[in-house]
Amino acid sequence: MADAHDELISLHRQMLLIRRFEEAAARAYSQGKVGGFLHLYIGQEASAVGALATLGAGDSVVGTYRDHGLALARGVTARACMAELYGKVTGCSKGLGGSMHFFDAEKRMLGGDGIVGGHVPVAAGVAFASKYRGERDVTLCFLGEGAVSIGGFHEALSLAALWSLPLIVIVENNEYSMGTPLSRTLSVHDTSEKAHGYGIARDRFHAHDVLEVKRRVGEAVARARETSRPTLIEVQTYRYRGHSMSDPGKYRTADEIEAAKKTDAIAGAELALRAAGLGDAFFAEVERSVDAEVDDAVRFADESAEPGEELIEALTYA
Amino acid sequence: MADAHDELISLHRQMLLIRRFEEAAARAYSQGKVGGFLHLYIGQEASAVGALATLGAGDSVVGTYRDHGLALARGVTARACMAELYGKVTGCSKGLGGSMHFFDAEKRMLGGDGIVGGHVPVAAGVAFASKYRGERDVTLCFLGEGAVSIGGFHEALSLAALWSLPLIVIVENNEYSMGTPLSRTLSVHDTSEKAHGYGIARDRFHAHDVLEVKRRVGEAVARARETSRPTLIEVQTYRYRGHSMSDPGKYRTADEIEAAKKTDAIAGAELALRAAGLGDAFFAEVERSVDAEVDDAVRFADESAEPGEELIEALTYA
Amino acid sequence: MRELRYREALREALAEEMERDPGVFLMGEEVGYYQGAYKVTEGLLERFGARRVIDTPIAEEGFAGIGIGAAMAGLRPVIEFMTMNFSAVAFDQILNHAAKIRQMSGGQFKCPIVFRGPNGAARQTGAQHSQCFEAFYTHIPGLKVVAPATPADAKGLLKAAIRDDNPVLVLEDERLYGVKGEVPDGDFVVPLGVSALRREGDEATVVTWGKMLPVTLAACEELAKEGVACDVIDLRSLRPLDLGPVLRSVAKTGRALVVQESWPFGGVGAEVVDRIQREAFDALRGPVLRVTGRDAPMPYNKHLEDLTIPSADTVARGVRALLAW
Amino acid sequence: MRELRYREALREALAEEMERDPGVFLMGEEVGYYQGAYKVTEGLLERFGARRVIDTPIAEEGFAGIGIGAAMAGLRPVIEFMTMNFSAVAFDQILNHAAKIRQMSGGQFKCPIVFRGPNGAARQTGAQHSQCFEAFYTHIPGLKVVAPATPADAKGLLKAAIRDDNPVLVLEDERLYGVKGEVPDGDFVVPLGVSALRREGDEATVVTWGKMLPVTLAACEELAKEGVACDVIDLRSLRPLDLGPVLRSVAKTGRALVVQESWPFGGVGAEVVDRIQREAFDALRGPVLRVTGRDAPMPYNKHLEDLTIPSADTVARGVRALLAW
Ligand SMILES: Cc1ncc(C[n+]2csc(CCOP(=O)(O)OP(=O)(O)O)c2C)c(N)n1
Ligand SMILES: Cc1ncc(C[n+]2csc(CCOP(=O)(O)OP(=O)(O)O)c2C)c(N)n1
Ligand SMILES: [Mg+2]
Ligand SMILES: [Mg+2]
Repeated sequence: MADAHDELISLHRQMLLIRRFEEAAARAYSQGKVGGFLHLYIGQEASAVGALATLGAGDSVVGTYRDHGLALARGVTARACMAELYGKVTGCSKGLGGSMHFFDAEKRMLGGDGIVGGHVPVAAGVAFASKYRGERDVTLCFLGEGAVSIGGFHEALSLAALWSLPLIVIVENNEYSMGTPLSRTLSVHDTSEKAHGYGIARDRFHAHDVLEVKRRVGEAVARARETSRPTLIEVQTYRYRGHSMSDPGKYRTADEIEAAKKTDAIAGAELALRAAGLGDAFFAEVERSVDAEVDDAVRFADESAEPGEELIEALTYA
Repeated sequence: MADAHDELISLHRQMLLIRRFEEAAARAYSQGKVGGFLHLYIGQEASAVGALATLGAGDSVVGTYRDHGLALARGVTARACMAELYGKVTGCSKGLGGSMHFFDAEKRMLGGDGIVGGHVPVAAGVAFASKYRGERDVTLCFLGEGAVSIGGFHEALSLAALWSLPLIVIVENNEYSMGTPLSRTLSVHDTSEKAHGYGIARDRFHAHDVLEVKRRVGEAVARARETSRPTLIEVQTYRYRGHSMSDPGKYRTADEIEAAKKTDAIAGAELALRAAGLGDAFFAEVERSVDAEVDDAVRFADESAEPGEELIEALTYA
Repeated sequence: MRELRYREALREALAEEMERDPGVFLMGEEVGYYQGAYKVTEGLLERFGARRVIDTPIAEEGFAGIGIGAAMAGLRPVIEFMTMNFSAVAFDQILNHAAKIRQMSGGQFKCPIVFRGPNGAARQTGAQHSQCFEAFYTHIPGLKVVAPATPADAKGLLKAAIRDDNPVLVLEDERLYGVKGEVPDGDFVVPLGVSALRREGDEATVVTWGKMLPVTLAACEELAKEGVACDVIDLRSLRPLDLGPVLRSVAKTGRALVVQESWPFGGVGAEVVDRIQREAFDALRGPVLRVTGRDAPMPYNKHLEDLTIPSADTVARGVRALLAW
Repeated sequence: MRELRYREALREALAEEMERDPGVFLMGEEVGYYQGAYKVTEGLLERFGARRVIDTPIAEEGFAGIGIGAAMAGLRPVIEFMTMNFSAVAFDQILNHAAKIRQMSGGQFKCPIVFRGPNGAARQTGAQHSQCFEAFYTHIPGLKVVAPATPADAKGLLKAAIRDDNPVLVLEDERLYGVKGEVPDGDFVVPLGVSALRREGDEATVVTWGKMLPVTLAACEELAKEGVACDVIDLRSLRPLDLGPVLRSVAKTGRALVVQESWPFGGVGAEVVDRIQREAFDALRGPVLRVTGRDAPMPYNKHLEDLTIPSADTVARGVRALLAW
């Protein structure tokens, strides 16, 4: 169990990094250093962190506009992420993408996409390429529960199922699509039930426990790697913040949010680690090191240069 | 049973009319009197005829490019249909629509659509309007099994299910999407299983017996009328002709087609009527009257005027 | 006359038309309980109820198509795209259904539907969320397209759009939603297809629409101080296009500049140039010029975004280039 | 040189590029077992196998997106739309993904993908099946668009498109598939962005592309008999657009006509007019004129369809209108 223990230490830190990173991003947004939309992942960290812990270097990840957690969990540096939010040329998309468009070719993070559902076929294409080449890599695609009504989701699943593509589609059900609760978005309660219509494997679980997320996503990843068969997974989660920074959040109560925080996965990981013998000093050190990493990222972003005008046309065509 | 008997007589004649009409259309096509695409419905007649026999005057029908049978079963005259194929101003779309775009406002036939899946949301909108107005009318939407992978189908079903729209979606599974058999189009065998993913009612049956089609579709129509709930139905059928007139049909054998004809619904209806006591004289008379109707339609189409040039702009905007 | 914000003017138009005609309903993402992503529809759910103010799932193709079907069945849907960018997933419905139903049915069905939402850049929302859609939609026969630049036009054109028997795209602007302006009282309707002279001057004719109107007016204000007075014409309707005032102005000035936020290749700007040079060739002292958005996806970085969208400065430079001819 | 049909030339390009580069694959409806709806891909399944010649279900958004993802991952997909009309349901993928991946990723990913299929009218296929898509796609920065008019260009431009590192739309034409022409032997590539002078004459410059080239050449043949000799320039690439030969010609003739099948509002024709009047103003004796498809959805009726698409007659009339100026 030493391995599981070490692993949880690592996953806990990753989750904490995402949270502190985004808290800093929110502050920077309020200071006008970050513009456009900013969709925070706070509350959902265990989903990306647990899921991505199953991947190898050759695997790929594709997500939505709510992509900071994904990028950080994938190992994109906090510096590159924060600099992107600041629109700097040192950002993971050279400051041209912004919050919704985090990319990292080396880490095989293929966006960050702003069109609901639009990235699911693209993710299927990345999975297609692995299979075409006879490689055993898999692709993880994240989307919100609000995205399962859109055509792109359906077409991508139809094709992934028919062609048996090594694609794991993870619906992060955070109960809201902007201000609309699931009950007014979907005629079914459990989005993973849609898998039956495509004849593919499904799973559904809470993201309270990051190790459980890893274990369950790991099953799908193994299936995809061994047999190249796709899986549809619903991860039940919750976002503590508004849809984006401009969301007044009137559609839910403070009580509801507080209730959700009771099963916070970072707190849960901390509890588990404390039960395994780690104490205040350890957690203080983690907090310190995470804060230092975030502070460094903020400083880096602040001090970095803006992209030059010549990039506008240079990046339009290859 | 006198009613059922009379009804079968009527349905048998409708099916025969569609078949003879389309045989005449195919001849006209070969003579160059009909242009563009011509997708014949021959073999599938029991589907439209049985399904539409359940409707009242206020109900609506929306279909694909394979729409002649639908229009005739809905009571659009053979004259108006044939004239449309001939591109004449007396056609059901004034000769501007052609084979794929049969419309009749009075009969509430709202196309005839050439974009696979594109008409399903439109049909849901017609159903929406009935519900919005508090009327009890229902809408029947026909599509091929090749259309269930496309986004429009999914989005329309998602919305119809969520909003409980009085829509019956009938997938005519004729085993081929152009030259592609179902097994290479879909990862599931039974398209009506998709209903589970939307939490709506489903049904699936063969179109060998037109009365059975009527009975089964009738259940869905009654449900939609009473409770405004949608249903997804797969009707198993077969087209005897190619996808369109230009299809060489190399993807299937003559034997396969002959085997399918063994359960021909027109022949089946004839057998049932013979068992009920009708004889050669009766059927000869039906053939004669149907032929006369088709001949009249051909003559009418041939003699009708072309639409005038002034219609081009006049029909672009209302 | 009252002062209203652009978004309030739109809201008034919606409310008045819903009051007037029970067949008018509103459908889109977050238009109801959330009060509208940009608060255009605030209060309408409370006033008209969930039957007529309908929150949708994210399924633009689906609900655009539902609007089209409902319009064919005699209702008058107003479909909100949260932003016009998301109309791209409903493109087929607009191109192949809304625009063609009337013609394909030999005139038996019409399609009185409005598609509305903010068009163009917001602020730093990046490549997928900053696009101008007028080039796409004006190209399509069967559609009408308007781009109100003022609160009064926002109200008047939206009302006209709802009453029109054809599909009409109403291209609003997030950057204009908070702008105030006078809006006439009462049942104020601005007919589709009538452009407006916004400023007068003899030196040059400047043609624009939407968010570029205030930018152009600011430029011309500056130019006036240098003694260069321009006619500024706001097209308002992009299809049908009313070039009467433009041609009259060019007959006077002999010089024309088109100012557009959208990408340069083709589109409304090129069409306006084509028609001016065709119908006022002899009046022209030099070529018709254009100031356009840069030919690139919108960058997120603020500085690069500013360089990509025309500013009062670039417009003024455009006018000076005209005069230098 | 051999004579090949346009469809055979396309097929040769596909086969040669698939031979050359194992990352090139073909995907679309009926491209494999059925041998292609219009037989462009005939024999390729047998030759390259089902791994590289892939029949798809009807899910254009899905398989366009799969192509884009595969391109980002380093493959070179060639996506066939059975006709360009069906690209409308994949519009978002092309506009918001293919065209923007490179920029949004700060240049880390590129998207070397070809979307190809027949564009424009077929014969009496009606409003939804007869559309020209060049106005939509040329407007979008990040895309390239070509429209080969001859078998040689069909081969050479398709090969260049497959080798290009950007998304390229190859607009073919059903009415040209059967047309024969000489195609150079060997690895024949026509660079993107180079237009071609097809016929010489001093009276007027006629600019066109795609199916309208043979129509225009026929018109100019007739006009030549009347003593009116025209330069005819085939743009071939619509984006990037090479107007060098056009401007050189206009400098000589002083008169220009653009001939396009597509709808008149905006689009490539208007862009060409805009650039000619801007860059050759002093050379022009009169306005640049256009002959276009009629501003209406395509009617099914044969006679009305003929009136909607430009013919050699209408082109000749256009040239005469130029000369009358
Ligand atoms: C096609 C499209 N339509 C609408 C939007 C606007 N939009 C962005 S996010 C969002 C809600 C998505 O909710 P969900 O899928 O549940 O994901 P979450 O934000 O909860 O992570 C909407 C409506 C969009 N980006 N794309
Ligand atoms: C969006 C779109 N893609 C492709 C086509 C071309 N197409 C027309 S019919 C057809 C096959 C449809 O098969 P199916 O849905 O089974 O209906 P059937 O023809 O068998 O009645 C195809 C691919 C189209 N019309 N629309
Ligand atoms: Mg959500
Ligand atoms: Mg079929």
